[in-house]
Amino acid sequence: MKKFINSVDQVLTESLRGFGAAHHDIVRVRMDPTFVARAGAPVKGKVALISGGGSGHEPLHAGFVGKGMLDAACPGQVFTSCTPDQMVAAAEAVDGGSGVLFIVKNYSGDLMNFEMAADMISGDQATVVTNDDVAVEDSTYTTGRRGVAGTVVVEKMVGAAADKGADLAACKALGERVNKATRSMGVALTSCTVPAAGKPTFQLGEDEVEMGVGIHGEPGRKRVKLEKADAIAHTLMSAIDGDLKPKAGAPHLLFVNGFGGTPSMELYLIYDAARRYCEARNIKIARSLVGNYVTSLEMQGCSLTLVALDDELIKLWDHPVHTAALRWGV
Amino acid sequence: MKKFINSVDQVLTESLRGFGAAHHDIVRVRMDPTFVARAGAPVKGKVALISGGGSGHEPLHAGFVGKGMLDAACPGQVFTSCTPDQMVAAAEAVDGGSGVLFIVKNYSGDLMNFEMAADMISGDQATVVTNDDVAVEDSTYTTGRRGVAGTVVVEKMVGAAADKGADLAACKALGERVNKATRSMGVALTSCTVPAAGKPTFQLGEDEVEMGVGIHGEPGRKRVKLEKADAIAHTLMSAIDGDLKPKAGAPHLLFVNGFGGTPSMELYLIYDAARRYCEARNIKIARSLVGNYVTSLEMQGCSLTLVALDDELIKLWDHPVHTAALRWGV
Amino acid sequence: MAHELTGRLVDAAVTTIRNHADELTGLDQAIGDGDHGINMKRGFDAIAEAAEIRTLPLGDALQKAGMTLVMKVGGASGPLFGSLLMAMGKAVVGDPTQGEQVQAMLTEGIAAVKKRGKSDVGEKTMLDVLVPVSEALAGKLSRHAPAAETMAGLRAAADAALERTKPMKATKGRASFLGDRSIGHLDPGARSSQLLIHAVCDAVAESLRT
Amino acid sequence: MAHELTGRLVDAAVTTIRNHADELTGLDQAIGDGDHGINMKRGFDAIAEAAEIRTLPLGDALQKAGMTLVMKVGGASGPLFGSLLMAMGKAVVGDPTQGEQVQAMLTEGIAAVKKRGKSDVGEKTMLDVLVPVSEALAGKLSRHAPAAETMAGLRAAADAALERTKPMKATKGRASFLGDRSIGHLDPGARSSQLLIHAVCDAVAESLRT
Ligand SMILES: Nc1ncnc2c1ncn2[C@@H]1O[C@H](COP(=O)(O)OP(=O)(O)O)[C@@H](O)[C@H]1O
Ligand SMILES: Nc1ncnc2c1ncn2[C@@H]1O[C@H](COP(=O)(O)OP(=O)(O)O)[C@@H](O)[C@H]1O
Ligand SMILES: [Mg+2]
Ligand SMILES: [Mg+2]
Ligand SMILES: [Mg+2]
Ligand SMILES: [Mg+2]
Repeated sequence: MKKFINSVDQVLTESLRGFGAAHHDIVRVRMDPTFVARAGAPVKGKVALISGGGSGHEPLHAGFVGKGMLDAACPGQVFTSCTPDQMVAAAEAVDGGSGVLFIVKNYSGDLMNFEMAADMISGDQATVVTNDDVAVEDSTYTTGRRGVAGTVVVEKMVGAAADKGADLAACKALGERVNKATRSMGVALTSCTVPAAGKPTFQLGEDEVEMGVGIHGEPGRKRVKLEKADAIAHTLMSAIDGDLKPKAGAPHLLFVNGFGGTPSMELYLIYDAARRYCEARNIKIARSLVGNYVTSLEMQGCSLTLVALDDELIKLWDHPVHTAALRWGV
Repeated sequence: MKKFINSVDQVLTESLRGFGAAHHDIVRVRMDPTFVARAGAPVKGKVALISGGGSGHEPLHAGFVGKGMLDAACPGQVFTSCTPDQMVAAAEAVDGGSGVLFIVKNYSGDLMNFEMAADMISGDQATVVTNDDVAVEDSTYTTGRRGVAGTVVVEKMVGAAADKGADLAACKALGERVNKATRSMGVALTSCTVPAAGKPTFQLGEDEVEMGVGIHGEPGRKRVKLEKADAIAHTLMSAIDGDLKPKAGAPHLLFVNGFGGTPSMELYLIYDAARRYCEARNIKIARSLVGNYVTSLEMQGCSLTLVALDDELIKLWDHPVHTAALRWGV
Repeated sequence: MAHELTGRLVDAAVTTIRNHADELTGLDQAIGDGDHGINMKRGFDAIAEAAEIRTLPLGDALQKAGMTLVMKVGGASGPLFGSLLMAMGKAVVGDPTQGEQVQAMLTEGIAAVKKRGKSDVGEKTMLDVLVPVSEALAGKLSRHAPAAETMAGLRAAADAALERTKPMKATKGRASFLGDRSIGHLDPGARSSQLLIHAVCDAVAESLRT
Repeated sequence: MAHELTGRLVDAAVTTIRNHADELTGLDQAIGDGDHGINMKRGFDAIAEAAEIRTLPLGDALQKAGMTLVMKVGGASGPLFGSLLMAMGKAVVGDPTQGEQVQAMLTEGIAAVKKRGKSDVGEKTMLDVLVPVSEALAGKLSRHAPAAETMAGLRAAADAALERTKPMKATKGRASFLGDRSIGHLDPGARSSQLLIHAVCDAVAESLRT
C-alpha cells in the first residue's frame, strides 16, 4: 500500500485537521465526537443540513459544508458510517432553531446509525435518503439502491433552498424530489485500498473494468472487458436513461464524477462522450459538473449522473454556494 | 494501459471539446490551431495573459482561463509543448490592445516554441518564465530549474494585477517577483502513463518513491524508500525552506498540489504535516491551497509549494477569480 | 463469580476478534466494502480499553459493551452488534449463568437486531448464525442437556449455520447490492457471530472446569 | 532527378521514424518525459501527409518539411528539427546533390539548432550526432572520397557519435534536470538524428545505384 500516511489509525484525524486549517474561513473541525461545522454556525432561523457517512469519499461531505450547502458533516472511519454520537453533537452545534435535516445515503449502516441518533435528539428533525445508483436493482424486499454521486446534487439543491429560507418540511420534500429526479451509475478501472486493510479491495485484470461499481469498491453489475470511452459512456448512460426516462427537450444536469484516481483529462473526455449520447437522444444538458466530488479513495473510474431539472431546480443549482469543494456566485 | 479513451490520437480533442461544453459560461475552445480563450475575450485595455505547454497537467492551464487569471491557454500534446501557431492564434484572439504576457514554464521545448511564436507576433508582448522546482539545481550553464506547481500562483497573482489594470511591464515585473518568491518540490508514489506511449513512464518498487519528481514523470533527485507522511513532508519542506529562506513571522502561502491520482484525504494529511513543519519554524501560513492543480495525468504523488507573501501579494491572491478550476470572490 | 465470568468473556471475545480481523475484512472485501474486521476490531479494542467493563456484573457489562460498539464502530455492525449486546444486557434479571436466562437474553438480543436491521433469517446476515444458535440452545435446554454438551452443541450449530450462509443470496446489508453475485461467499457478520459464539462457549466451558 | 530524390528522402526518413518511434519513446522515458518517438512520428506523419513536399525541389521541400515539424511537433524536437531542416533548405543554392552544397546545408542547419537550442556539442543532445557527422563529411570531401565511401563514413560517424552520448552528462534539454543520473543512457534526439542520417545515406546510395 502506497499512501501518504503516518499511521492507519491517524489518517482521519490528521487529514481532518489539515482540512480544517486549510479552510478555516469556511469550516470548523471538532474532534471526539468528530464533525465538521460551518464557520459561524448555527445560522439562526435556517434549517440546518447535516450529512455524514464513511470517509474516503472526499470532498463528500466535509467539502460541501458552507454557505448554500451543508451546515455540518460527520465523517466516519473510511467506508464506515459515522456513529450516532457524532450526529448528535453536530445537530446540537448547528441547529439554528428551525430543525435539522439529515441527508443520508442509502446503506444499512448509515440508516441504522442515523436512526439511533434520531432517537437521541430532541429537536425538530427529518431525514432524506438518497438512492440514485441504478447499478443496483430497486426493490422493497432488499436494501434497495445505493446512494452515490447524486447525493451532492441533493445537498446542493436543498442547501440552496434552506439558504433561501425554506422550512424543514419543504427541505425534506425538495430533497426527496431531487433524489427521485436523479440517477447515477459508475465504472471502475482499478480498485481502491482502504488504509486499515492495506490491500486493494478487489482485483481487476489489465483489460477488465467493474461496471456498476459502488463508491466503496463494492462489486457492481458485472465485470467486463475494457471498451472505448464512447462504449462505456453508452453503457452507463443507457442504464441511467432507461431508468430516469428523461423528457425530450427538458433541461438536465449532466454530472461526471471522478472516483479519485482518474485524471481530469479523462473525465472531460467521458463528459464529451456522455454529452454526445444525450444530444443524439434530445436530452438537453442545461447544467454540467465535472470533477472529483464523490470519490472512492484513489480508485480510477467515474460515475455519470443525470438529473431532470426544471426552472426551480435550475435556480437552486445556480444559487450561490461557498464551500471548500463547490463554489460559485459568491 | 487503462484509460477512458477512444483513440490515443483523439484524447486531446475530445477532452477539450468536453471541457469547452462543460464550461461554456467561462471559456471558448478553438481548434486548429488549438487554444482555449476566455469567453468574451479580448477584454479591451487589459493586458492579455497567455500560458501554454504540454497537456496532461490539467487543470493547468485551461482550467485557469477566466476572469482574474488567464485570457488564453494553448494546450500542446500530452507532455509536449504547444506549437508556435497555437500561441500566435491565441495572441491574436485575446490581445485587448494592451499587449500580451506569455507565462512559460522553464523547459527547453516550451521556451523555444514561445520564442518562435514571439518572432511571428507583431503586437506588444513580454514573457515570464517560471522555474520554482528546487529538486533541480539552478545553474546558468544548464537549462536550470523546472517550472512546476508554482506556475499557478504566478498566473493567479499576475491575473489579478492585469484585472486591476496593471500594464504589460508591471505584469511582467510582478510575474518575475512572484516566481522568485516561490519554491516547489514534488514526490511520486507511482508513475503516469502517456496515452500515446501506452506504458508507464517509469517503474517504482512497491516500497519506493521518486523524490523530486518532475510533472512529466521525469526522474527527480533520487529514488528512496517510502517513509511516513511526516518524513516525506519534512524532506520536501526542508529543500524548499533551505532555498527560499523564508523570513520568520512573514506571511506565506502553503500549497499542496496533487499529481492527479492521490486522494484528497492524503493531500490534506500532507498539508497537515507541512503545516506542522512550518509552525515549528515560525513560518507563518497566511493562505492555503490544497488540491489537484498541476497534475501528471494519473500519477500518485504531490508537490509542496511555499510562496513568500506580502500585503500586495495577499490582496492579489484574494482578488476575485472565476475559472473552471479556481474560483472565489465572484 | 459472575464478574470473573465477565472478564473471561471479554477476553475471549476481544481475542477472537483481534485474531480474525484480517480474515473478516477479507470476507467483506468479497461481498461488501472491506471493513468488517477493521470495524469489529475497533469496537472490541474499545471494549478492552474500557477496563471497568470487566469489573461489572454481566448485565451491566453487556449494556456498556454494546453502547461502546454503537459509539465506536459505525457501519452496520456497530448498531447491530451494539443493539444485540445492549438488549442481552437489559434482559438479565436473574443469574446470567442459568440456561433459561441465557436463552431469554439471546431472544431479546436477536429481536433487537431484527428490529434495528429490519431483517430476518435467510437474508445472509449475522442473524443466520444467531437464530440457529438460539434454537439449538432451546433444544438443549428442553432436553436438560449437561452444560458441556450444550456448549459443544452451540458451537456445532454456529458452524453449520455459518456454512449455510454461503449459498444464500443476500437481501439485506451491503452484500444485497450484489444480487446473485453474493451467492457462494460466507457472510462476514455471520462469521464474526460464529467466532463470538465459539469464544463465549469456550469461556463458559473453561469457567465450568475451574 | 532532384525531385525524385526528394521523394526518396521523404520516404526513407518517414519510414525510419515510424519504425523506431517506440524505441525513441523508450529512450526518452529513461531520461526525459517519454514522448520523443511520439513527437517525431507525429511530425514525420504530417510530412508524409503533406503530399506536395515530395514534388518540390529539395530546398523548398526541406523548408516546407521543417515548417511542418515546427507546427506539428511542439516540444524541443519540433523547433530544433524544424529549424534544422528549414535552415538546410534555405542554404540550398546550387545542386543539392553536390557534396560541398550538402556540407554548406548541414553547417547552416547545425548553426540554426545551436542558436535555437542555446546549446553546443558535449551537452548530450542531437548536436552530438549532427556535428561529428558534419565533420566526417568535411573530411571525406577534403579527401575527394567516392560517394559510396562517403555515405558509409557518415553512417559510421553517426553510429560512433551516438554511442558517445551514453557516458555524457546532459546540460541542456529535459535530461539536464537529471544531472548525473542522465549518465549511462543514449540521448533520444541523438538516436533520432543518427536514424535520419542512416536513412538519408541509404536513400542517396540507392539513388546513386539507380
Ligand atoms: N440489515 C441487516 N440486518 C442484519 N445484519 C446485517 C444487516 N446489514 C448488515 N448486516 C451484517 O453486517 C455485516 C457487515 O458489517 P460491516 O462490514 O461492519 O458494516 P458495513 O456493511 O456497513 O460496512 C454483514 O456481513 C451482515 O452480517
Ligand atoms: N537545447 C537543446 N539543444 C539541442 N537539442 C536539444 C535541446 N533540448 C532538447 N534537445 C534534444 O531534443 C530531444 C528531446 O526531444 P523531445 O523529447 O521530442 O522534446 P521534449 O524534451 O520537449 O519532450 C533531446 O533528446 C535532445 O536531443
Ligand atoms: Mg462499511
Ligand atoms: Mg515533451
Ligand atoms: Mg463492511
Ligand atoms: Mg521528450
